[in-house]
Amino acid sequence: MATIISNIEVSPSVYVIKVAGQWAGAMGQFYMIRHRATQGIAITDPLLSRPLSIHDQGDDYIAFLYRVTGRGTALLASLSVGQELQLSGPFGNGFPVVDPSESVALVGGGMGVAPLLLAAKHYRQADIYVGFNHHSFAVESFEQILQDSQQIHITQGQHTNIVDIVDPRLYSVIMACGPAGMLQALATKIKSLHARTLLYISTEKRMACGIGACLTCSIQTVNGNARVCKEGPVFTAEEVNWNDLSHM
Amino acid sequence: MATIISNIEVSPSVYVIKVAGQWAGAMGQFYMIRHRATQGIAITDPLLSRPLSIHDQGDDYIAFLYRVTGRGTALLASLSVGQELQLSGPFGNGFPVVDPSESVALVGGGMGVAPLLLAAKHYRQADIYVGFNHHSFAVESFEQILQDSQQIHITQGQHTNIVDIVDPRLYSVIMACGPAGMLQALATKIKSLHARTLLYISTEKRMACGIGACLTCSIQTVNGNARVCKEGPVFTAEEVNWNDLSHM
Amino acid sequence: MTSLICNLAGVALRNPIIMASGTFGFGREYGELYDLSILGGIASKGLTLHPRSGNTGCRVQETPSGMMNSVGLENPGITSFLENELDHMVASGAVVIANLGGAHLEEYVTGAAQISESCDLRQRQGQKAVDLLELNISCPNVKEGGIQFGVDTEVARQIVREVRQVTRIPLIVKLSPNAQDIVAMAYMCEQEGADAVSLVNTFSAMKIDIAQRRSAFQNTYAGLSGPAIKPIALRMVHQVSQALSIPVIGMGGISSVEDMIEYIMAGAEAVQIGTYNFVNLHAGEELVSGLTAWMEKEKVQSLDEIRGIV
Amino acid sequence: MTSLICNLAGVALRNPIIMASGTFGFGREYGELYDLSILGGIASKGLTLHPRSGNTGCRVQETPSGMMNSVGLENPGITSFLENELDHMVASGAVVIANLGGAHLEEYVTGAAQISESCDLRQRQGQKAVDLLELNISCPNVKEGGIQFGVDTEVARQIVREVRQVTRIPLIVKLSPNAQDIVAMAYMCEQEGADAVSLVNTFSAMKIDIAQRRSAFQNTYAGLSGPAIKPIALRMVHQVSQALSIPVIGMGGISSVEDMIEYIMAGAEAVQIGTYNFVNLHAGEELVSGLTAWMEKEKVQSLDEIRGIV
Ligand SMILES: Cc1cc2nc3c(=O)[nH]c(=O)nc-3n(C[C@H](O)[C@H](O)[C@H](O)COP(=O)(O)OP(=O)(O)OC[C@H]3O[C@@H](n4cnc5c(N)ncnc54)[C@H](O)[C@@H]3O)c2cc1C
Ligand SMILES: Cc1cc2nc3c(=O)[nH]c(=O)nc-3n(C[C@H](O)[C@H](O)[C@H](O)COP(=O)(O)OP(=O)(O)OC[C@H]3O[C@@H](n4cnc5c(N)ncnc54)[C@H](O)[C@@H]3O)c2cc1C
Ligand SMILES: Cc1cc2nc3c(=O)[nH]c(=O)nc-3n(C[C@H](O)[C@H](O)[C@H](O)COP(=O)(O)O)c2cc1C
Ligand SMILES: Cc1cc2nc3c(=O)[nH]c(=O)nc-3n(C[C@H](O)[C@H](O)[C@H](O)COP(=O)(O)O)c2cc1C
Ligand code: FES
Ligand code: FES
Repeated sequence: MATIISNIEVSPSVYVIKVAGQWAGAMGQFYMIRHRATQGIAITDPLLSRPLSIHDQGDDYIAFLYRVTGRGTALLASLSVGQELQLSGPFGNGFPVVDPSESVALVGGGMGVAPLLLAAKHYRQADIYVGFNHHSFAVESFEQILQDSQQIHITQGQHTNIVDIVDPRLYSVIMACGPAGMLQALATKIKSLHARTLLYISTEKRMACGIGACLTCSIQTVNGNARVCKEGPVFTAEEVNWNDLSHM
Repeated sequence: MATIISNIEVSPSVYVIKVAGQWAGAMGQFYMIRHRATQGIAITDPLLSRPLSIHDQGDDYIAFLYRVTGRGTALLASLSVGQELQLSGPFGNGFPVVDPSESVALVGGGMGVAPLLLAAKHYRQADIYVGFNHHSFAVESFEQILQDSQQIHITQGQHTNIVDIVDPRLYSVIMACGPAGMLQALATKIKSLHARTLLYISTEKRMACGIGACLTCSIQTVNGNARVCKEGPVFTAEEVNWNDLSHM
Repeated sequence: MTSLICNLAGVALRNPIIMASGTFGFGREYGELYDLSILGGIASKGLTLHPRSGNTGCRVQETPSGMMNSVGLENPGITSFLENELDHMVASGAVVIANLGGAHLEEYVTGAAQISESCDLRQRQGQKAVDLLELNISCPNVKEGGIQFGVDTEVARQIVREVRQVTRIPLIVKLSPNAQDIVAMAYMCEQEGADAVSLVNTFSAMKIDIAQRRSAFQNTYAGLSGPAIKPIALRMVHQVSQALSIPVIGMGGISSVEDMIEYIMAGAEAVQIGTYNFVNLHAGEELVSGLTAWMEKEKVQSLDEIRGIV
Repeated sequence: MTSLICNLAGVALRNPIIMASGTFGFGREYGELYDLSILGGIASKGLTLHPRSGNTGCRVQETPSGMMNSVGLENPGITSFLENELDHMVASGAVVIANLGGAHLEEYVTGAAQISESCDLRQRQGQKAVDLLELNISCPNVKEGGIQFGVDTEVARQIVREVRQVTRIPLIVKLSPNAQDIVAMAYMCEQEGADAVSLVNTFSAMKIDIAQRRSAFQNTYAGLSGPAIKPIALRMVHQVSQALSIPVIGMGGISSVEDMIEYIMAGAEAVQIGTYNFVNLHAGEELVSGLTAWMEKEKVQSLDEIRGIV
């Protein structure tokens, strides 16, 4: 159990929740989060934990950036400071640590920005591209850690697309997170420009256990099935089956 | 939905919860209470509402005195000021309004004191007998409304029994609430002393609807089945079947 | 204009929302809370030929997202229903469904005949009567040692056949999810002339009071209802809808507009609301207005557009 | 001294707590979280003769107090299990149960024979092997158009009989709650020489994605598990325990020590924990220590004192 330090709406229906404690985890990894009303009272609805990427970490806290999309996240948003959460993790492979000589871009669409903050803290030189359909969020957090304000590029509104403003030829490695359609568009752009960029994508799939035991999060890859929670959530664009990724 | 004004532990595992609003209800009636985490999020566990007697009422609040005995009451105890509850009521018949010339006693055992406060507010001249196995609670609330401190009699501890200190011959009407065993002991005492006291008891039975539609709270009476939530919870000792009352 | 009207064996319902038997009494109590005429229909508490006082001991237990009940068909009997409750139900303005139980074959048949004759008489006198008869075949057969009638298709066939013969009131047969083969059971009802089937009744289930080291219910088993059962009930409604040409009334755990839509998309002509009436005393009115709102938002003009689409 | 030891067909388990097939992989992942040797047993992910990649599309949906899965028996196949997983499972120290599935009769029989031969060989070489074989008869029979083997007693009889002939490994038959008559099914298993039965597997259930107007699962139906089903599963375990003389392993929704006690009081020799492993990744260790604590508090020295007491 972990105590909530803050739970703030940073944009309509988008929250940052901070939980006390020293929590392990690397960029691109996630936690399984469950709301138990009170220690010792077993509440069976909602039943399953929800996967949320690590958004930020400090010596005495961990933070998640989440959007209210259903019952679990709505419940999460209803919690106040001092209440408790069940956190398990960190799980998943996370984003790769590449050689400092590589030129890296981080590309996020919507909630896809969540895991990129930790990546930006690691890749301080990386260019950052973030796109929002409606309101933006988390942008200041990126700005605070960047060495140069020129590093961050933002699109906003339904008629612009973050992929349009990324020139993959400038980067040897791109790490991206966002809707499956956006990720595929980025992969297609790399291909059509004959760029030699290596694209890593963070994928999503419904999960039950989060640790690799239940096989409910399997996706098809060129090497056979892979578990998003264990071999993923980060895969290279080359290995995934885009059709399969569009199913939740 | 109703907002919680306060929720205070007044004795180990015993709480008084105050809810804002002008709520109807008479002595001995009850409300069905359900904890919905947040407006609009349907949580199906726990599913059913819990019946709680009206403990106290004011112009802008209603109060319930409850003991944590299971999941529903534990959840209730975990709620904080500002959170919301679903309240439906008032339900049930409540304690009778008898002629001011009658000499009335109110007898409560343990949580059975809960509905008696409102009755004491009505019967200002009544003698009050309250017994507790362990810690006492709510006693000051009674003291505050009494005209004479001699009116209240208390027993405390597992070796004393509130029934022992009630002399039913002094009263033409007794209204009592508490464990079935205690109520039956009181009825037996009245009989064995050949007292002509009319004994009203407030009964408990598991409920689903609280309004008389589901028949899960039926008990046997001399007039056939009766619904604790509708014809009750207050019955005369004469009409109930003690055997049946001991089943929850 | 969106229309919610639905049709069960020639009986038009204002909307497909029916209050389930045993969860709505005869409508009196809920009628104090809201106007019942907005409902599609009301199924009466299960009736038996003679009054029954029901089961002793504990009658209800909460389970994870569900509840178990062992009311044991407490009811005033058919005669009292006809005399004291029917007028009131008719006056509610909703379609009136009489739910009929029984402990043996003759009880069902005699009960159906009594309701039927009394209703014929009322109609000759120009009074409205029972619109639909819902035959609850889940009752334990006391003559056969308590086995449920609704488990074995051939045992149930006899009841459906004989009841069908004694009444012209449109007949719904209410199926038990404990049936060995619910599709065969439903198909039998269609063959025997039922006008519709409704499903599901409660699931046979158990809860043990570990402190007392005995079943929480005196009858050992009791009936499970509520959201917990919805996924299983929905599957059954889907299977039965695929196999039948008469209308199917779906129920089991419905607690939201979305739940109703699932049942309708699975093929249900109408739905029944049971346990949710306890969780939300205003369930009926909220679901009726919620369904209208949903249809307007989704630009669905008639439920026929989505019925059985899955 | 309280003793939790329990006995399944001559195999002694440290305690009656077994991790259910498909919810614990081959133990590797949970083995990183706690010491598996404290467990009574571990049932492997369902194995088939050949590797299977499982179902496409959505594989899990949450339901009220439950979940539905449509993993579709994704597994590495028996050969890979024997080569890559069995040693690791044996090393865990818990009793090893191989769970066997199949899409048609021959697949079951060939699979059972392969496991059996390989285990005989291991034993001749002094290596520990599979302790118990758990035959999952709930798989859809692809040759018969997808009907579940475990629904009809006589269809299932053939599998149990033929598998029994090819293996001397103690045989548990895992029953489907979708069986037409679960008591008859269980009794058949006893007649055909099964050493134990386990129940229940998941309930056939449905969830409709109303926005997409189609089933949430590509296979239309999927399997319901978790606390929602516990009351029904417990009733089935009670019924089967009353009818059989071989041990019964109970499961379905167990999420607490009290739930385990209910199953044991209903007659179960051992219990399996499925979905709760997902809800609480430390379920296994917490339930083992919780059961010991409960027995001490209640002064129950052996579970035999309470087994089948209801
Ligand atoms: C590895 C990973 C990391 C994620 N990181 C974040 C993050 O940092 N911020 C954020 O806002 N969201 C993130 N998501 C998505 C997030 O898990 C879902 O939005 C959330 O589970 C929805 O829960 P709900 O109860 O509100 O929705 P409901 O629709 O009520 O949930 C029902 C069930 O479906 C599952 N589900 C629904 N949508 C998703 C989804 N998109 N992905 C996975 N499961 C889903 C739920 O977990 C639950 O089991 C991540 C998903 C994955 C797989
Ligand atoms: C008319 C009436 C008035 C009551 N007034 C009060 C009061 O003022 N203060 C107070 O502390 N308690 C009162 N009770 C008892 C109170 O309703 C239960 O203690 C409470 O429902 C327990 O809920 P739980 O979830 O904590 O327990 P659990 O055991 O987890 O509840 C499981 C189910 O059993 C029911 N249940 C369990 N115990 C009782 C019980 N004693 N009576 C009725 N249902 C029960 C619950 O409502 C629930 O449906 C009253 C009961 C009735 C019938
Ligand atoms: C307390 C209670 C009493 C019931 N009594 C009857 C009955 O008399 N006749 C009947 O056919 N069904 C009866 N039912 C079953 C319901 O009508 C309905 O089929 C079942 O509860 C499933 O729907 P639900 O999950 O929406 O409650 C009863 C259900 C409950 C909960
Ligand atoms: C994700 C998942 C996968 C499962 N896979 C199998 C399987 O391969 N073989 C099997 O016999 N049972 C399988 N089951 C059924 C469980 O072993 C168990 O019988 C069922 O889930 C009921 O128990 P529970 O309610 O504790 O989960 C699976 C269950 C789940 C949830
Ligand atoms: S969520 Fe269980 S294997 Fe990935
Ligand atoms: S609780 Fe439903 S009739 Fe009393």
